[in-house]
Amino acid sequence: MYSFEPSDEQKLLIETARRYSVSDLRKAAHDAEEKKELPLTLINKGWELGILHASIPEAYGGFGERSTLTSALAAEEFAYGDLAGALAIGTPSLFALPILLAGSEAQKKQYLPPIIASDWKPYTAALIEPAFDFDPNDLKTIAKAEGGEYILTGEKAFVPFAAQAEVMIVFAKLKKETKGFIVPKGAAGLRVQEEREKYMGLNAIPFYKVTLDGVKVSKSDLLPGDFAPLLDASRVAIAAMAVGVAKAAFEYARDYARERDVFGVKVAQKQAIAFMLAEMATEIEAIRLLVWEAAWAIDNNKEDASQKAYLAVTGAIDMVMMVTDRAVQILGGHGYIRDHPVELWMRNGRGFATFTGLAMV
Amino acid sequence: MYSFEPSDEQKLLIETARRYSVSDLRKAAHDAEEKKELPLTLINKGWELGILHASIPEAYGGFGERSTLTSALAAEEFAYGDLAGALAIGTPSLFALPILLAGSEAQKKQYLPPIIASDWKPYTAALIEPAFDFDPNDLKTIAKAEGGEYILTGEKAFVPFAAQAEVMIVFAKLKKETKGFIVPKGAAGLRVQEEREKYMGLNAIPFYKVTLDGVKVSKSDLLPGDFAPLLDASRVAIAAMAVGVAKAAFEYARDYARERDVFGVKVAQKQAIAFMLAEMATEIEAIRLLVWEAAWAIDNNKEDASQKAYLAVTGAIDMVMMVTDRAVQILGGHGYIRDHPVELWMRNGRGFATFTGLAMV
Amino acid sequence: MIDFEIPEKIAGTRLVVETVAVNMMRPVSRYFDEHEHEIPWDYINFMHTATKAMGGASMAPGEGKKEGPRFGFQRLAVMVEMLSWGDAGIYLDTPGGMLGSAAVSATGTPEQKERFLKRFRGETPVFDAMCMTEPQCGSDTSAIRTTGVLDKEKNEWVLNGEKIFVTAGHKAMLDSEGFIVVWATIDASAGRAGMRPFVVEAKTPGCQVTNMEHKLGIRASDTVSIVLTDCRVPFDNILGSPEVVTTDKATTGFKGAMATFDATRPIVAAQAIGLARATLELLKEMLAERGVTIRYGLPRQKLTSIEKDVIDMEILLRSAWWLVLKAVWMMDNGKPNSLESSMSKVRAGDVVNRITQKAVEIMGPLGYSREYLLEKWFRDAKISDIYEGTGQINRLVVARQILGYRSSELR
Amino acid sequence: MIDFEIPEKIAGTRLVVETVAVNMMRPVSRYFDEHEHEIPWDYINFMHTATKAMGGASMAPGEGKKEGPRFGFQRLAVMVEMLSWGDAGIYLDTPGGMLGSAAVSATGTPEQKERFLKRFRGETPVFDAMCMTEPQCGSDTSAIRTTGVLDKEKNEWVLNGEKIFVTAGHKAMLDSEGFIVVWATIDASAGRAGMRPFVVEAKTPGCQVTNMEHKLGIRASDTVSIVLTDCRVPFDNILGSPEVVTTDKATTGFKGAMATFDATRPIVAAQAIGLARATLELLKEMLAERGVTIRYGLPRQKLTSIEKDVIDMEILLRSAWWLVLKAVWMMDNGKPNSLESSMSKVRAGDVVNRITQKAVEIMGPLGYSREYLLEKWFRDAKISDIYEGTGQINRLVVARQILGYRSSELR
Repeated sequence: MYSFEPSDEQKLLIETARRYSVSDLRKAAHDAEEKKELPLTLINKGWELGILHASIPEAYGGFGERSTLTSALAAEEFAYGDLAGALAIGTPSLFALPILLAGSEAQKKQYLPPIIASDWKPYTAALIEPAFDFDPNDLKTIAKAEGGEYILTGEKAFVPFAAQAEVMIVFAKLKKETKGFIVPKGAAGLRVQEEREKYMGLNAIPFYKVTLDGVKVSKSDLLPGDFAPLLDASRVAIAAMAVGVAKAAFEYARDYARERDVFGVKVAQKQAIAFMLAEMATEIEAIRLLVWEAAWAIDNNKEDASQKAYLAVTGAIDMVMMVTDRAVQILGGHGYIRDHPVELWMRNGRGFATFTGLAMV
Repeated sequence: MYSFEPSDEQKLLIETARRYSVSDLRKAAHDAEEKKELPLTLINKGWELGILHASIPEAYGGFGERSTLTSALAAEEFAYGDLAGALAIGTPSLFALPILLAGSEAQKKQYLPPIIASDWKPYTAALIEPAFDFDPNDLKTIAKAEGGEYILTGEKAFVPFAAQAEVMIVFAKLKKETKGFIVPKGAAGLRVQEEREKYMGLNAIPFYKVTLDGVKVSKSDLLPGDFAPLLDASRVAIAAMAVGVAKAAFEYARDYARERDVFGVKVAQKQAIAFMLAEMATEIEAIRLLVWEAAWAIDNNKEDASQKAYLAVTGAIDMVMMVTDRAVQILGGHGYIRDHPVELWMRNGRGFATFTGLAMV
Repeated sequence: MIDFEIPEKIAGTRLVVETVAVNMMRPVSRYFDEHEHEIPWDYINFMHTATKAMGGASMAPGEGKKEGPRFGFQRLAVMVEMLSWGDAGIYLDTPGGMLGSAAVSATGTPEQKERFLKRFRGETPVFDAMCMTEPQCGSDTSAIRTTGVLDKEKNEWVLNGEKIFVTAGHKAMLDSEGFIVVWATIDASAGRAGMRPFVVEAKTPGCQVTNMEHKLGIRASDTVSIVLTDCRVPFDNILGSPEVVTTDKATTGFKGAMATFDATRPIVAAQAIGLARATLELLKEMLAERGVTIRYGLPRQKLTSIEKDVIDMEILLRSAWWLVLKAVWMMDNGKPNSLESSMSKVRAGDVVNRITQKAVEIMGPLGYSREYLLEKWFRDAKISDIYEGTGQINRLVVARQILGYRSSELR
Repeated sequence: MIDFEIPEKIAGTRLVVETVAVNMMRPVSRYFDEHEHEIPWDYINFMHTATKAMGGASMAPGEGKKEGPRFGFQRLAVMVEMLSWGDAGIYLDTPGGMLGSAAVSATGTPEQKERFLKRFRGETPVFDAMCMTEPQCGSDTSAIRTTGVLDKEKNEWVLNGEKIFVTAGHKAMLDSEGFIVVWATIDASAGRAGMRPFVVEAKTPGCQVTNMEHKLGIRASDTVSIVLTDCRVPFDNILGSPEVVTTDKATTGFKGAMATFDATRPIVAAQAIGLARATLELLKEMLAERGVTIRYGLPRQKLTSIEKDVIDMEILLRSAWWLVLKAVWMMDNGKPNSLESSMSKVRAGDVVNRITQKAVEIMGPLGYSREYLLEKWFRDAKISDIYEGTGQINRLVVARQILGYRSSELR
């Protein structure tokens, strides 16, 4: 039966997440971006809200059952505060959720409980590759089965906290499929580039290039499960975060336009601006529903969940670019300076086209 | 040296063409579309302005030298009045210009003088094929050399006046190239479908499907020259006409918006409408310059003339759709009824994506 | 609890309506497009009989039971989407209460409802229509000039004026014993507060259908002009209070119409969506027949231009449809939905035009040809961004809502 | 006679400037982006020397000879396009008269021109700047609050107010013996008619650079705030008449600025085009290195998504460039070009943003990375739709021109 209202439990979570997001993440965002570092206490505070914990069954130390939809709602709220913060808090999920969704029983038992029990720690995963046409289903990083082991070779980019993480999941192409492999820090042939990568946005997060030069992985470190659910979960997460960033930019521009005078009226009283805002709001709401639908389809094992997740993230990529661009435009000269957050949101906005793999719900 | 001003001669032509276009073509357009027929006297009057004649050298009965740019200027003006009328007047050019540009000396001598000397007569050409991905450089109509003759086989659509024309040029793929072949009425294997084709617009022009079932053509009826200049000439013609149609729609919507009251002011005084009009005007002018550039490049034998013609028509296709759609939108309910010409322009507007081959300058 | 599953009851209705669309509409789509002003009686009679058989007088949601989940507007949206998928023009010929009845339902007394609406339960199909627009006013309904003057002696209202763009007006007044709802001012000095809807029944002297429009699309639906010349209707044919109260914010007379819009805009949006879905489905079908299938899941960098277009169309279509469903779901659940209602209309109007325009382009000469329905749907689509509030008017409504502006603050 | 051939003289200049762009700008693009507020003196000194060597004080068109074809603004547009192709931020550091000098040239007396402009012909590079925007007013220049009061005793103007978003203000006032042109009102009751530009020279007491902005892009260019506190300038530093005449249409004081816009908007547009061209060229290069070439001439149905995008970019870029050239050609030929000038700005602002945004998207992680310049150009691009009139302001100007409205009729 159609319903477009989160449950009471979800509403509570949304509120909690938003409170943290607005009071903590948003306030720290500008300095974090400029200083290229997020305070660990800040991340930990977000971690303690327990979004990942709620996705992990009690058997593995968590206290819940995974709901893609619920997590997506939280992801939107976090990203509404600050995208870098949201991604950083969620980085351990890049490791934990693949284990949960595609790992063996032994892997789950080994890895999940300590992650959940401890403070935030930089577990991570390497999916993205430095190719313009990067395709998660057709990786250039290759895994070859050889005498009871796998040999991984290739290059990864955009790996968050790679230098800090004790262990990561590396995705590689095994025969024709994308598969995850657990690779510990210091594995022979694994090289994390010393210098951090530099991107247009997300400077608060340390990203690294990672090269795999014949890294040997034991059979037991292959995640046996399929990649598709992982990709779906990442697409939904990224799409939800795009909605969050867009909402932040829209609201900021709306409030600015309502406050500021031009030609004797408020900026927002000009049809050209008012219509831009109306279209932004409509677009955000439309894509939000698409994201919810995809998350719901995953949770309900719908056959076309993958397609829905793909449509959601594809729509979100365009939506967030349009909305954040317009937000800067509405602020005019003020939008162009880094005293206001809209220029950062616009830089983040463009990045969503390549962010799949940086979050998972 | 850059200049964006037509010569005095061209200005005179533009004015003459516009006078005819507004006083004759535009006035007849609605009834012609509804009754599905253009009065022959109307076409003849346009023919007598001598646009084609000016493109044909004196040696073949004309009185000029071909200027793609000048003809494009005229094409815009004609289409500004009525696209169907503009295309009908130009239909003999579909036959004459390929002869001029790609024909042998003998062909020119045989065909051009009588066309020029007489009243408007339905000479025509068959290029377009009924395929969604119709590609003039990769035709499905095939010409095979066989014992001193060519055998043509295939299907053509959108052939204007095919049933009325005494002779037409059929374009077909010979080895890997598109080539023109002169095919007279009644040739064995040539079938002009009895019933006229029905399209969304251009109902005033009789279009026909034409099938070629092993039509034999003698060697001397092959146009020896290249197809590229013909395609370029058609693309520029269609692009110029798109500008004409767009200009008509823009001006009509502008005048309507300036006349009509809404909420105590004129419709045009609403920013939302005024901005739409500003963008329409800008878009038209931008594409017009692209069309001029392409025509100029052809006339000056620039190497990249073909690419410019391609860019011009591609840009024109989107521009004219945008402008005619908005014109209807600005008129609102009035735009949706056939008492106003904007709905016809919108139907024409969408057609430009498939019109290449229906005009040539 | 967020849920995207169609309620079972509606799913059943949808299946039935799909059968109608496939069998009664599609086969005659082209015919009625080419024969403007002919009336698809087969469809009309069938729908009348079917609706009666299902115990209703129209597709519109009734008062219904007050307990348990309510689906009325959701069901209506799903039905309209499917009928418009069948044929957007013929759909507008569906008998039984449309906009006129909605006004009666929204603002009429029980006596009026009985008197005016019972005709829809009769043996033959009956139509109604809403008369709002006038020659000098389009979106600006405050500029209405039609007057209603009370003749106290005879206790009758005397209506004078001209209305245009009346959908189904011919069928309401000449082809059935229907009625029109005419908006007129009973006190010009009061502005919108002085405006009232009046019911004018078929065959009322002084009410004349003067013109049938020739249109770009939806040609199976009649659009007429109506002239009222000293047209007399009983005192009780006024909907709402005959007293004009002008307080600061009072536009009471107008409220009815506005409330109606919150209900009808998503329905018009649903209509746009049905047409858009038909287009996208046919496009994909025609492409598949020609060996082009769409590869979902690839990065854009690996897609063909057609694939990218089709995928973008899917995104537009689905997201717009959820906006519509959210708006009617709110309606059913008594939540104020002015914002969502206008949002759904804005987006659906955009979406159906972008999809139909692109589809015709992609299919080249086949798209432009009247051998296929794509070109018809391109023409039908355009009305969705015009009637029941143009895209511009609905953007204004959305903007006012998100900015918290009254109409005087954002014009 | 319509002609799209670049005049030979300009072609020569273009080649020279290209060398500068390739050798002096591109190699340091990334450095000055990453080191905000550092000044590219190498480029500045080179340009100063080169301009002097070519006999001029700045790139701007001089009075020149009155006979024969004039190319001044066409040459300028071509040069600016190429310099911005080199680096849009560093270009803004070009010494010699920019907007401030343009105002002096447009409205100054011969004495003023000599006094203020001769500094550009000196040994060291000098900068100027225009101060229009204030904290409370963006596009709405009629809301300027900075005041200019005449102290008759000392025959000096006393300026008070705050200006923001002053491009190159730091270089004009602190890094060289330059000047700024400050717009202030000498009669607040007269509205725009009471507004006048004043020249304030470097080191004038009471004039302080208070803030240097951190920006999204064009970081090699300084953008400052300037506070005027009882800042005294000689009587003769006012540009235009010190008398305020208010007639019906009189906004005389303002006319100067507006006339300047007709000349400067296409130049800002040219800047956008240079950046857009750089982006498209690099995009095609990067794609080609990865085996993707663009097939021109095919129907859209046969194109890949990337091919379609690139082809559309070419169309946008070329058509916008011709609009720019037409606007400056009109300028050179003494034709009124307010419409064309604003059109070119509208379109160039759109085009550069669409192209840079799409290019970053197409190149995926490489587009987003600071290893390549695409992401920088994305950031640099956005200013083009904001300064020298936002896209919205320029749409207003275009709309007024095509509708024949005065600003009171279309706000």
